[in-house]
Amino acid sequence: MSVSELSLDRDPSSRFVPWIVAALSLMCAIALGTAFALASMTADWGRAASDQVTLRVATGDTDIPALVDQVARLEAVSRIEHLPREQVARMLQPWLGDVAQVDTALLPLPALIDVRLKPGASTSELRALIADRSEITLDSADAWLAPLQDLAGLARLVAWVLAAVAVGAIMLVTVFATRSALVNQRQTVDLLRLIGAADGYIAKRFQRHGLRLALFGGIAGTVPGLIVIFFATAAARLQGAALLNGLTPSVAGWLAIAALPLIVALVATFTARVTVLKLLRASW
Amino acid sequence: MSVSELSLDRDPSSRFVPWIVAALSLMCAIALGTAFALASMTADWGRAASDQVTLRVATGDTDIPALVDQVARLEAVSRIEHLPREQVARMLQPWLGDVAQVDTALLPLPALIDVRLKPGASTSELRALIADRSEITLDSADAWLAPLQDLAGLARLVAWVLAAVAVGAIMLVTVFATRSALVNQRQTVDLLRLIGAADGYIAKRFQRHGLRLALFGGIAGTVPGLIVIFFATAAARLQGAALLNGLTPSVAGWLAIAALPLIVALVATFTARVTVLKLLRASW
Amino acid sequence: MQQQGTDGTGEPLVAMRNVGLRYGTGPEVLRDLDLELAEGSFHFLTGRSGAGKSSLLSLLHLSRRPSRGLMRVFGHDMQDMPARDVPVLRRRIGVVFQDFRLLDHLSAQENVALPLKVANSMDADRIDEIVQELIDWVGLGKQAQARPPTLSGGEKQRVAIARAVISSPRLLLADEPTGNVDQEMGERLMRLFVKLNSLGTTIVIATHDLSLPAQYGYPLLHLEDGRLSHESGGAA
Amino acid sequence: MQQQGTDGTGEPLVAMRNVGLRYGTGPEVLRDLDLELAEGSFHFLTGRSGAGKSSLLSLLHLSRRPSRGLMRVFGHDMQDMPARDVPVLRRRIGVVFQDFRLLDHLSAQENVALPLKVANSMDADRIDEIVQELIDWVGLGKQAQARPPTLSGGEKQRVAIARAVISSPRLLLADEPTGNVDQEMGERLMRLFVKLNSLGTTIVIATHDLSLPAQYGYPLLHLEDGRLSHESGGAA
Ligand SMILES: Nc1ncnc2c1ncn2[C@@H]1O[C@H](COP(=O)(O)OP(=O)(O)OP(=O)(O)O)[C@@H](O)[C@H]1O
Ligand SMILES: Nc1ncnc2c1ncn2[C@@H]1O[C@H](COP(=O)(O)OP(=O)(O)OP(=O)(O)O)[C@@H](O)[C@H]1O
Ligand SMILES: [Mg+2]
Ligand SMILES: [Mg+2]
Repeated sequence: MSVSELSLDRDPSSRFVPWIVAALSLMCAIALGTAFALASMTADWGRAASDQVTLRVATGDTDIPALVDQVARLEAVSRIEHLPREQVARMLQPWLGDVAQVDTALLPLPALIDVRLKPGASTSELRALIADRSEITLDSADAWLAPLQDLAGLARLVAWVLAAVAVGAIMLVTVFATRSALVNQRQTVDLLRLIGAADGYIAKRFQRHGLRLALFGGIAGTVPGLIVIFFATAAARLQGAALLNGLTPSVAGWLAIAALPLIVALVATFTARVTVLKLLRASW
Repeated sequence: MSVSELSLDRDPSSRFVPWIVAALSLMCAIALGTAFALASMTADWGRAASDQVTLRVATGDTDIPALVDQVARLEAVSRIEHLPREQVARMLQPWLGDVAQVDTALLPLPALIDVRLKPGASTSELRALIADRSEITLDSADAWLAPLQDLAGLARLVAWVLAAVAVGAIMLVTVFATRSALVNQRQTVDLLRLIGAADGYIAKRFQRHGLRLALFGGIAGTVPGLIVIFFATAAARLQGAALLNGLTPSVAGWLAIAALPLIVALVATFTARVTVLKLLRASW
Repeated sequence: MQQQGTDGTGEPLVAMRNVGLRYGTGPEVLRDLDLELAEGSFHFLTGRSGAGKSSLLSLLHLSRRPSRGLMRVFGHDMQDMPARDVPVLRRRIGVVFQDFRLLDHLSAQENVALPLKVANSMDADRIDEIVQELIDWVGLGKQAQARPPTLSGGEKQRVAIARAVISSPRLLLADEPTGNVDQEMGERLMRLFVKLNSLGTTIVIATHDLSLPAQYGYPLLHLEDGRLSHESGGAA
Repeated sequence: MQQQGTDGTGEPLVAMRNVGLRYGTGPEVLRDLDLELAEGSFHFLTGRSGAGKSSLLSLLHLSRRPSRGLMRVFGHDMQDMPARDVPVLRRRIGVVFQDFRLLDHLSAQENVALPLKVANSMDADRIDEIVQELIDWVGLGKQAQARPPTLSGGEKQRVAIARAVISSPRLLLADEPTGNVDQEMGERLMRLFVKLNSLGTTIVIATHDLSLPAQYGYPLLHLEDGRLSHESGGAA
């Protein structure tokens, strides 16, 4: 004979609250995933941009191979590449047209040397090296990223707003679901008190109930959310431009999203306990 | 003496369902707004790209003013501008460095003529004009937009997914709220039937109740949503790059978002009616 | 006093032939019932606790279909009655439920007015008037605005009775209608039933209290082991 | 038979001094009550419908605080009783509510077991055993697994009585406990109360049915106009 004094499992809210929590958790997870993925993508851009510099040499009588050799020996440099003339021409194509076939005399293209620095290394050594050679300019690839950074930043903001709205809605649902369960069970609760049940005894049942609903809903929403984020970012990285290479949440980001059900469950348990005890304490 | 036979207004779900619907509508509105704004932004890019072509003239002995004159007279052309040499130099700066001070002989910059076509006009006239002049090339600005289009497309997809999840969740909430109200009111409904109320009489009351809740929730979520979209896109356009100029939903988009409460309300009314009648028809 | 069964002038108000009722897959609670209620008759329905009195009344007020057998109510065969026509029949039947079934969110007055409201055949002022009069009659003038949870047991019972008779039903079914009131009020309520009966309402009162039939002498319908036996009353 | 009031051996189980009760801002339903229930006494509480019988019982089982006056229960002053200590007192009081208040989602058996379950002072097997025995005694052996909505009025009432007495309370309060059962079962239930009383339980039975006190002869507490008068019983 198993006696569950409160028919909370048959409470109508039990049937749909978990699914609302699940839907909200799904949205929250996707929004958070988007925000985190965009964050690490732009961080990636920033890193790539600051780790990578370009030496532009106005063609004259500079000995390019010697320069490459010199730069490669610097401690801060991890890789160096002298871009072939065709590649430089291709990069300039949108602006100058097909310059590859144009006479070198007519359009003397600069030589471009891509230098990748060791992570976090400074450019000061490199700058010192070229300080007295006016035909060499050092470019870092910041300027052209600015509009993209703007756009990504905006998208990230929207994602954060959506995630915040979703979390707020989850808390709202939990509070109201508990109150609604308590109202629906008012007669049962009254009776239990009259036959001598202590407030804590009753609160514990609501608490467990809230925990179960929220945990279920949180997991049922977050797991598909994680899967969606994983595949969406993977697909974007595979078929999108190189720009999207960093589009995946960081490890901390993944963990933060995965922790969502626990947070939701804790909020629900706490809310249920406080709500019930407050309502019960009102009278004898 | 006013008799409201069903105490639906005192039904616990009445107290929180509108707020859940509001939160979901808010999310849905923001997501839709984002999707629509991105859509018109990229459409804008596309339009700019196809309406705008650039004539690149390898500098030689071409009479640029004469060419401009000639092109301006074409029917398809709405505006024409010969970009000053400084502007051309500035556009090339990331690639070639500060070429403005470089000797023209060393780096003979091409002349760039921006041509804006009338909306929808074809480039054939223009192409015919320059067909036999090999020093002039016609460029349209498509290639460099591709990665941005990719990124914007991805963001749009995420926005659509979120909007769809939100709409699904709203329907779910409506269905379950109606069922929950019906379960909570089971005894009242039974009594009403026993004293001779027809099924339609009872269904109408649930229907109205659902309509009110959903309409309220829909409006309470969509209005702030519209405001958020308006200010967020305006802010982005004001302080962002020129790229973001088109970042605002189209008129149809605004209307679609504003119609959200109506759609939600219709869904709710219909759901309530069907749910109630189905449950009632089960017996005498 | 009239006898149950068909009277000379027409067919009985309610007729049951060989009716049985079971709940779910349980045994038959009512078996082989044959019953005719003549228009204008008055019966007591007796039987021990659990004998099936309330169950029989639920058949009579069309809240349950019999598991087997034939039933005619107001001249209609209930077997081939479409569900949408049942509400109209129900409006001609008044019921006092054993557990009252008042709506807790409405005042006593609103509860009593409910059948008139649902039938939608009278304007609001007229309803107010009739309701007020009846409420006073059952001694609840002071509690007219009170909601059922704040009423005493006997007060609730009187609200339930007022609701059952407000629409002058052709058939009145009352389940232990005097179980929660003191003797004086019980007699007052019985006088109300007798008066309604004299105006043409057919009445069935279920009770476990054998002193009532003994006192009023209307014929008895007695349930035992799920079967019905007819006995004519004592006094009167 | 014992008289109400302090007996020689100790203080009364319940004592009220000058107690009044009003609902909200309404008039006082109970006024100037002075009452002492000696340990082991047996009283009938009578009064017309709406006289305040159920209200007085609600004070006695601590579900309501009096609006004024002093109350001592089991030797504790209720005025300065912290809310968290009330549940323990309530477990020593058994109540049969006029409207039963059974939990619809539990079986009859589980409803009866509830007080033992809440008190948590007995293992499950022992609970099952006691519950089964009592359920059989009130004649619900066959309905042990049924839920209240499927029980008849009298069956519900017997479940309510079984739940009230299952934990051998020191004080038993019953509101119209025989209002829905036939005479034979009514007598059986009264025998149960008498037996419990002889084992030491103090009992108060509210009823509008004056034949009960007449038959059993325990002293009467009579409510009229919100005031209490004491009368000693008839027979026994
Ligand atoms: N909904 C139901 N489902 C299953 N069994 C039921 C249902 N309602 C009643 N019963 C059973 O049918 C039998 C007859 O019940 P009914 O309520 O008709 O008795 P009654 O004569 O009205 O008794 P009482 O005088 O105690 O009210 C009882 O044994 C009861 O348990
Ligand atoms: N919760 C409440 N709020 C307001 N008034 C109430 C409440 N409960 C009871 N009353 C009123 O107090 C009075 C006494 O009610 P009570 O239930 O104590 O009467 P009773 O003697 O038990 O009557 P009965 O024999 O009809 O059950 C009644 O007039 C009733 O309307
Ligand atoms: Mg019954
Ligand atoms: Mg009472």
